[in-house]
Amino acid sequence: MVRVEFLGPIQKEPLELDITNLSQLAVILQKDSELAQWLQNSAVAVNDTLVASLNHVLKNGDKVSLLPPVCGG
Amino acid sequence: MVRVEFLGPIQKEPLELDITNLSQLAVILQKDSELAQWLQNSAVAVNDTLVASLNHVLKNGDKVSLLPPVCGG
Amino acid sequence: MLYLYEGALNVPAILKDWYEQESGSNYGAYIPFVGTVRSEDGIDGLSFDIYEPILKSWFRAWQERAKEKGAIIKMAHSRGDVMLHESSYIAAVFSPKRGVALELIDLFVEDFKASAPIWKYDLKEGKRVYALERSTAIQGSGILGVQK
Amino acid sequence: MLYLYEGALNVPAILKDWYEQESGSNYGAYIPFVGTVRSEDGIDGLSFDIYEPILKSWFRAWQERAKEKGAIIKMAHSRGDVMLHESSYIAAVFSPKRGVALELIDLFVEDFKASAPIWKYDLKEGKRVYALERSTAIQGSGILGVQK
Repeated sequence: MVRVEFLGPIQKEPLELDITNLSQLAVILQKDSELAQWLQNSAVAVNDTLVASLNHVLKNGDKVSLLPPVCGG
Repeated sequence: MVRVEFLGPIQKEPLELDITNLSQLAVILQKDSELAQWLQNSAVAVNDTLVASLNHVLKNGDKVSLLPPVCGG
Repeated sequence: MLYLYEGALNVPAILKDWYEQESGSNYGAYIPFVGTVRSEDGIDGLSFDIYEPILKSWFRAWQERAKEKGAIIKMAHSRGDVMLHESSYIAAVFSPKRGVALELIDLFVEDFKASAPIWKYDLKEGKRVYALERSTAIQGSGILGVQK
Repeated sequence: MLYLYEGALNVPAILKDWYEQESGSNYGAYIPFVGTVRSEDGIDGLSFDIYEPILKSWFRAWQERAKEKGAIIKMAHSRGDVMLHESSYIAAVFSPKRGVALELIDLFVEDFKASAPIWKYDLKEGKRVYALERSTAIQGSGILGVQK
């Protein structure tokens, strides 16, 4: 299972999904209309490292995080 | 009379001179060999305002200051 | 040298601590940047969420970058609520020479604003409102939104 | 907002005073630059002469320049002797936004180094040696040396 967490202002509980890459995650999340805006503007981290490609392979126990636009300071 | 002051590291007592412009001052100071290096690298202020031209007219009571290279901080 | 606090920062104490920590390190320049909550748009304050694991790795990468120039970076940030005229952020560079310190503080603060995983909310009429319009999408954002 | 002290600066106290002076002024950014005496070339410390009338008018012109951008500048400097790892100089910018503050502190410190009428001496083996090779001739220097 892969755990998916939504950070900061995305008001959504974590998911536990049986997936093997980020493309599968995209297909699943795109069905949730409340997430539409966040998918467009959020970065994606796997095990706390930012990733830039949907080809990223996921294995059992991985954690995927969605990071919406930031504004520290 | 015009008072001429030497600031910072220039080890020289102030002068009181009867002059009416900076060109006259240049002629007088150039006769002092100890001042040679300082005349090349010092800025000149009249009554605490920097001046950029020897044509500057001096009147009785004016103060001329020589400012050698600076290094604050 | 990354310090996270609940609520507003005690700016004088932090600036003093950092100065004293490095007082024997032979750095010629110390440049802190202090960010304070301004009164604008009728807010009562700001509030912050932080995602610490990625903040730490982002900060570690900056420490390496600073080290290559003989410098170090320290940073403090608030979690939770920070009211008007209180401070939520301090970043500081120590370096042997001023040129490097001035350049680094500028680059660091710019990248902090664009990349550090911290989310800002306006506190307004008892509500906590995400400051979307002042926020920046992290580089590489949007890959999950691409339609196949 | 120009402060001259005999000997080393009490950096924590000055940074605290300035922060508290402007705590109600609604500035979003406070950037101090602190200059500390480094151990190099076997010096025991530095010593400074200041010509206050021209320093004051130079500083006043910078206050005007800062004011046009909605910012203010504060500056503290030592006269006389400042030993290794003590600090002799603090310049600080307060402004509503960080961009202006970062830009101004950089420009101000650069011009300070090139123009402020302050002379630096190395303290070495009991002597006070003018630091000519690290000093900068003020713009327009040399007019009295031109041979007719």
